[in-house]
Amino acid sequence: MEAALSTILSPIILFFILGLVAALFRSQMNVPEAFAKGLAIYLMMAIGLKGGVEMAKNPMTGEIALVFAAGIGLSFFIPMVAFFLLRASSKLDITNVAAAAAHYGSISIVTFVAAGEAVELAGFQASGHLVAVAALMETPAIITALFLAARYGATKGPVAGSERGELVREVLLNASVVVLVGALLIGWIVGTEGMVKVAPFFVTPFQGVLCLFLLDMGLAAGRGLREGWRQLDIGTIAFGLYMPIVSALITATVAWAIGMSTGDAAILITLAASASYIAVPAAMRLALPKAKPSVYLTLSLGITFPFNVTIGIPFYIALATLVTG
Amino acid sequence: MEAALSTILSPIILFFILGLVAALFRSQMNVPEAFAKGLAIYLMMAIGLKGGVEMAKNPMTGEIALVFAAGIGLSFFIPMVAFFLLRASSKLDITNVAAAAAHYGSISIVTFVAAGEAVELAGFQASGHLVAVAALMETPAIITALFLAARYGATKGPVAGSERGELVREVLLNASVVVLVGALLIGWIVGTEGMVKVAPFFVTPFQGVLCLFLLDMGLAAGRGLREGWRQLDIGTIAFGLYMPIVSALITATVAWAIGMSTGDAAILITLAASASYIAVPAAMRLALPKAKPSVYLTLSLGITFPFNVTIGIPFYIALATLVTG
Amino acid sequence: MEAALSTILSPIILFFILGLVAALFRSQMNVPEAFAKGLAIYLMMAIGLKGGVEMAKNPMTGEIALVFAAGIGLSFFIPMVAFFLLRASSKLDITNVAAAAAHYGSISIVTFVAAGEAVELAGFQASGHLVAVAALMETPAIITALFLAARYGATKGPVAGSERGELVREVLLNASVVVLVGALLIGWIVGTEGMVKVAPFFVTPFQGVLCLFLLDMGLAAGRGLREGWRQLDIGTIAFGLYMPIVSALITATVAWAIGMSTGDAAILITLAASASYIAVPAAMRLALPKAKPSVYLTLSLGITFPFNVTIGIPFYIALATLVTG
Amino acid sequence: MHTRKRIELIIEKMAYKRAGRIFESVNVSGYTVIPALAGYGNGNKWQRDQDISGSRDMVMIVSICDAETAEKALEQMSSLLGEHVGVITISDVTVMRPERF
Amino acid sequence: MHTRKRIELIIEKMAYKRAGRIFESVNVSGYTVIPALAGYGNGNKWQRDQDISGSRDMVMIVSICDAETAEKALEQMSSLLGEHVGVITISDVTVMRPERF
Amino acid sequence: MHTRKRIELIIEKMAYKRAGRIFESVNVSGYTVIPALAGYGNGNKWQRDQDISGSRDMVMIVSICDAETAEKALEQMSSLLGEHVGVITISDVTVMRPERF
Ligand SMILES: Nc1ncnc2c1ncn2[C@@H]1O[C@H](COP(=O)(O)O)[C@@H](O)[C@H]1O
Ligand SMILES: Nc1ncnc2c1ncn2[C@@H]1O[C@H](COP(=O)(O)O)[C@@H](O)[C@H]1O
Ligand SMILES: Nc1ncnc2c1ncn2[C@@H]1O[C@H](COP(=O)(O)O)[C@@H](O)[C@H]1O
Ligand code: NA
Ligand code: NA
Ligand code: NA
Repeated sequence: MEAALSTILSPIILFFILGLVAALFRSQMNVPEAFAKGLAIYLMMAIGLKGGVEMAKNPMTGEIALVFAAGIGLSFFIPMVAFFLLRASSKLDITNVAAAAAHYGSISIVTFVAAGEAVELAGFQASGHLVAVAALMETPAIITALFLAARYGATKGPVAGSERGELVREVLLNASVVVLVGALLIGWIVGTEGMVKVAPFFVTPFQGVLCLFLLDMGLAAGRGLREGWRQLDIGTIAFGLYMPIVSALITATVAWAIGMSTGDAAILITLAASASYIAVPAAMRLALPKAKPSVYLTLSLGITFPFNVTIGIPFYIALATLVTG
Repeated sequence: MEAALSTILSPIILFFILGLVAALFRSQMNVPEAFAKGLAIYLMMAIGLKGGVEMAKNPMTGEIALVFAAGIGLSFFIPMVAFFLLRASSKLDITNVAAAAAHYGSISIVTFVAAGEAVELAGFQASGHLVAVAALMETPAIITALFLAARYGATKGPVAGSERGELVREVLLNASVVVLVGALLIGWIVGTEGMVKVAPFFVTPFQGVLCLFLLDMGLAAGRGLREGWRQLDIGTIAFGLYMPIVSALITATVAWAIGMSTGDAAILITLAASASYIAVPAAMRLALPKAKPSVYLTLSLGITFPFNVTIGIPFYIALATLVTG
Repeated sequence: MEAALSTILSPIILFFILGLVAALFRSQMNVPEAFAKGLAIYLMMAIGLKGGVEMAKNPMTGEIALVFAAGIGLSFFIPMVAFFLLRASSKLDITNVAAAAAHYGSISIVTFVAAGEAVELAGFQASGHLVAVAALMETPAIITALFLAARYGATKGPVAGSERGELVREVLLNASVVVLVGALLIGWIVGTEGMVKVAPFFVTPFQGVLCLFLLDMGLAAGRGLREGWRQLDIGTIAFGLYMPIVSALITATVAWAIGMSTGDAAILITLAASASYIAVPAAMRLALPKAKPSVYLTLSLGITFPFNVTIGIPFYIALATLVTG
Repeated sequence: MHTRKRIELIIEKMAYKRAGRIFESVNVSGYTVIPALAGYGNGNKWQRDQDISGSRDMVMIVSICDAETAEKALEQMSSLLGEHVGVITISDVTVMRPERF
Repeated sequence: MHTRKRIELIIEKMAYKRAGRIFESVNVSGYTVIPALAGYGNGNKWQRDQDISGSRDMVMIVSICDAETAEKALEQMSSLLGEHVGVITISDVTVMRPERF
Repeated sequence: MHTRKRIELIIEKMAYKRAGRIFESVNVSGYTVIPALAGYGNGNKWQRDQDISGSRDMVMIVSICDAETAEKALEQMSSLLGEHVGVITISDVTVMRPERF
């Protein structure tokens, strides 16, 4: 409870709420796209470096290999659950359901960071390897979703003008995969010493940059929420709220089964419960162009993201404490 | 005198002068709009947070309430003075006069920050509450100006395609009001402790970011000056120089009357003497589209802003010392 | 050897390689243009300030005046060498040869910074005056190249719509000259004391920002390389590799003749060996519009820049040690 | 192949939502707003990256619609163009799926 | 003065490379892609600076070519427009150096 | 409803001020410059966010004017297009307030 309160009252979350409220009141303010994208690259570099340095300190163990496998497995599996639940609870067609499912199997790196902060505040420790897990969980979900879409007849042959490898490049070499994995490797190579010179840029101001970034996320979430409310049926909206909990429960079971530490479990649960709003939407425009961004973006950015960042994370930490305690 | 010199010789002002000179020599260099806007949001967050933390330390007193009232009152009143003076001294039509008047009643947040630096350098202290005063002074001027425009027959009914609330949203929920007020509240909620983690981003590098921002302001001011010189009559140009002094004198009287501290008085005088160049121009495009940006932007950005930042502020500090000494 | 390895393994170079590799694998990721341009302005401010502060500490001597003269002389002279070598080794027409020559006489400020880091790592010291030398070496090369183009009949009268002074403004008042020279002067005026307040922005995080910037440079270089490989003949590609070495050898001789310190010599050699990819391309679009960007950009950005940043710099330091030892 | 109208409205960026509402009120099937970078009119110039306030920015709005809708849009737009700076033109274009517009 | 065709395709940004490949396959001499800022269609609106994913962004592709090439492009494009959101129009224009197109 | 000309010039960004001066010299009432994002011509491609120098960027300049002015602009522009990369087209448009152009 106290942990929840101190999460909510951190400047980072307060700036998120500021953006959310401003957008709900229809403020026209925005953070320019080019600036926000630049910040996003900074954040991924910082996260990757930090994780890489941690990984260099703590060598890979069998236990961690299990977490890797769990992460990848969850990213493959969760879209199936999401697919059947959303099909049952909404009136959306197969294409939209498959596209939304892909988002929920993949992850949100900002939610990951917010969870990292909250976990530390709650007095737990998460290992650096989880950055790698996050990177690995970005894409498998897309494969499952496309498989389901094909299986249920929602895809045709390749679209006119499409090129072999175009989708694979978009999925495996998008900015977040390249920068996250690259920075992770670099952090791992240079280690603690190598970080000294770049820490004043990538470590010290990190939390502050996050405030600015979350202001923008709040604005985006608020706008998504306002639009979504008008356009989505109640079953779809409900999915945005119960799906993260379903993923969290599945993941908590896995974390319990493989005996993770509390900190790591809290992060893995959050990753599973989070939904993508940059990498997967881009992939969906190419792979399932008939799926509507207004559906999947409203769900992941307008409903699930705010839910996770405010209520979800404290709950996931509690859940992790329960299953690992 | 020495204070004036050390103000002029600070890196911040020197970068402003660099931009000004480059633009006067017709350099084509520019700071990309998206980047400059991002920096502006950063600055407002930083200013708001700082003010909020200060406010949390020093509770609201009757004295401060008086300053709030004075600020709001001045923002309502100064446009009237500006309106009649500009009408008398220039050949501009009513619409342009009203639009320019709105700019002079509102404030420039960068001038506010520059004054804050100079006041500190001069050995005085200004209270954090003045950030709130700045935010409160942004909009009343617009109301007065629109009232005057209507009174003198310069406005018709609503423009085709306009929407109820559109102007109110632009005026009350523009980026600078949202971010400034929001960050102020957040600073006030989290207090000194909460700031620790974000200070390396919002406090330590602040002065440096200001250098970059003022380089851009210098470029904008220089371009405004070059254009304005060709297009504006001498009466209009003169207004850009004497109006800040008129506002300063009015405000000095008020500061003396309510017995403000020297630091606070210097800041309030500067706020009153400064003119808006972002929020009010946007509002004027919606409310008085017939008013020409080349008039009001040249005045506020090309003439008054450079005047204030170089000569004005040291003078306002001297004035404040005089009336509060 | 060890120095070379530690250069390669610095985070800065590793991020460059990350970008390069991502682009070679056809990743579509990019750093938004507006953000990259903003960072470039930051870097030039930081470099200029640092150099200016150093200059204030170490007064101008006859020795340094010689280095200034050498830098200017090299920028005038190297394009001639480049012109005749490229004419001999490639099938390009005069216009393209002259345009490419201009790039090699001018300099790359990022290569300069990378060399500064490497020189320090190798245990040498370079003087702050070299920032001024870098700024002075940006433009003479353009004059030589235009002279050669005219001499060999590759230019006609002024293009329709062109304006007197347009080219001179582009060349002498472009962003990098204005910001570099301006910041140098400002650093020189404010000195060490004046820098205290802005150092947390311009000094401490500098290396980190460089990582982000070099990621973008790596992406640009990788794309240049991929395109160039298809379009340029082998003689042209070879020029991109041997020309920096030729310039380095010429400059090493000069450095030996005027008796420079090892650190200064390493930097001057690197400047001479580096090729412009922002200021000169812009000037060439105006002055020699028939020259193809795909030729000169591939050479300077796709071939010479990666060569210098990885292999070149360690070699130039070794060369400097040799001639000044 | 069928003929439809292409409306092109060059107007102040700050007023583009007003223009959009007018387009919506006459029931166009859609429109697309394109940012401008610089411009010249009546001896005055503006340039996007050189105006910190953005208050001189212009946009171009393009809408494909049928002749009747175009005429209605034009009528409604004339009062907006009495207040805001702008230029509106109409031209003939060939489209593929005429029922869409 | 000679008459040629101007193709204007308003299409999702994420699909512009697909459209480009189609243009290239019918051998247009060139095309230019212009970013949009905002748009409206079927009751839905989008705005560039307000969508963090960029997945609703549109662009306008303009290509000047001869009538025959234009027709081929149109044919090929119809299947792309069956999948992706887009509007394609063709109009007559006068050009200076007709051999270029 | 009156007929006027719409000039559309796609040209290198670095040369747009030269084109602008030519437009001004023939006394057009105005023009608007629109940035491009990417392009293709003669087998070569460029893309804005992928070229750090910006030296391959293109823009589109649109000017509405009368037939006579359009012809003059075209003549003057041909020498600019002999040096810089660009494509110029003219088409007929209907305008509302013909005296403006
Ligand atoms: N004839 C025209 N053709 C294209 N754009 C124009 C024209 N006239 C004006 N504009 C645009 O409208 C803006 C304002 O024009 P004005 O109202 O003449 O000051 C200019 O800066 C141009 O961007
Ligand atoms: N008739 C039209 N004219 C111009 N642009 C359109 C038109 N219809 C749709 N668009 C563009 O295509 C986008 C998607 O439209 P829609 O498929 O109708 O949702 C809109 O946001 C506009 O940018
Ligand atoms: N036929 C065309 N239609 C539209 N834009 C073109 C055309 N040809 C060339 N362009 C534009 O001009 C640029 C340079 O073309 P080029 O001179 O053919 O290399 C291309 O990248 C396009 O942006
Ligand atoms: Na997930
Ligand atoms: Na004021
Ligand atoms: Na060189």
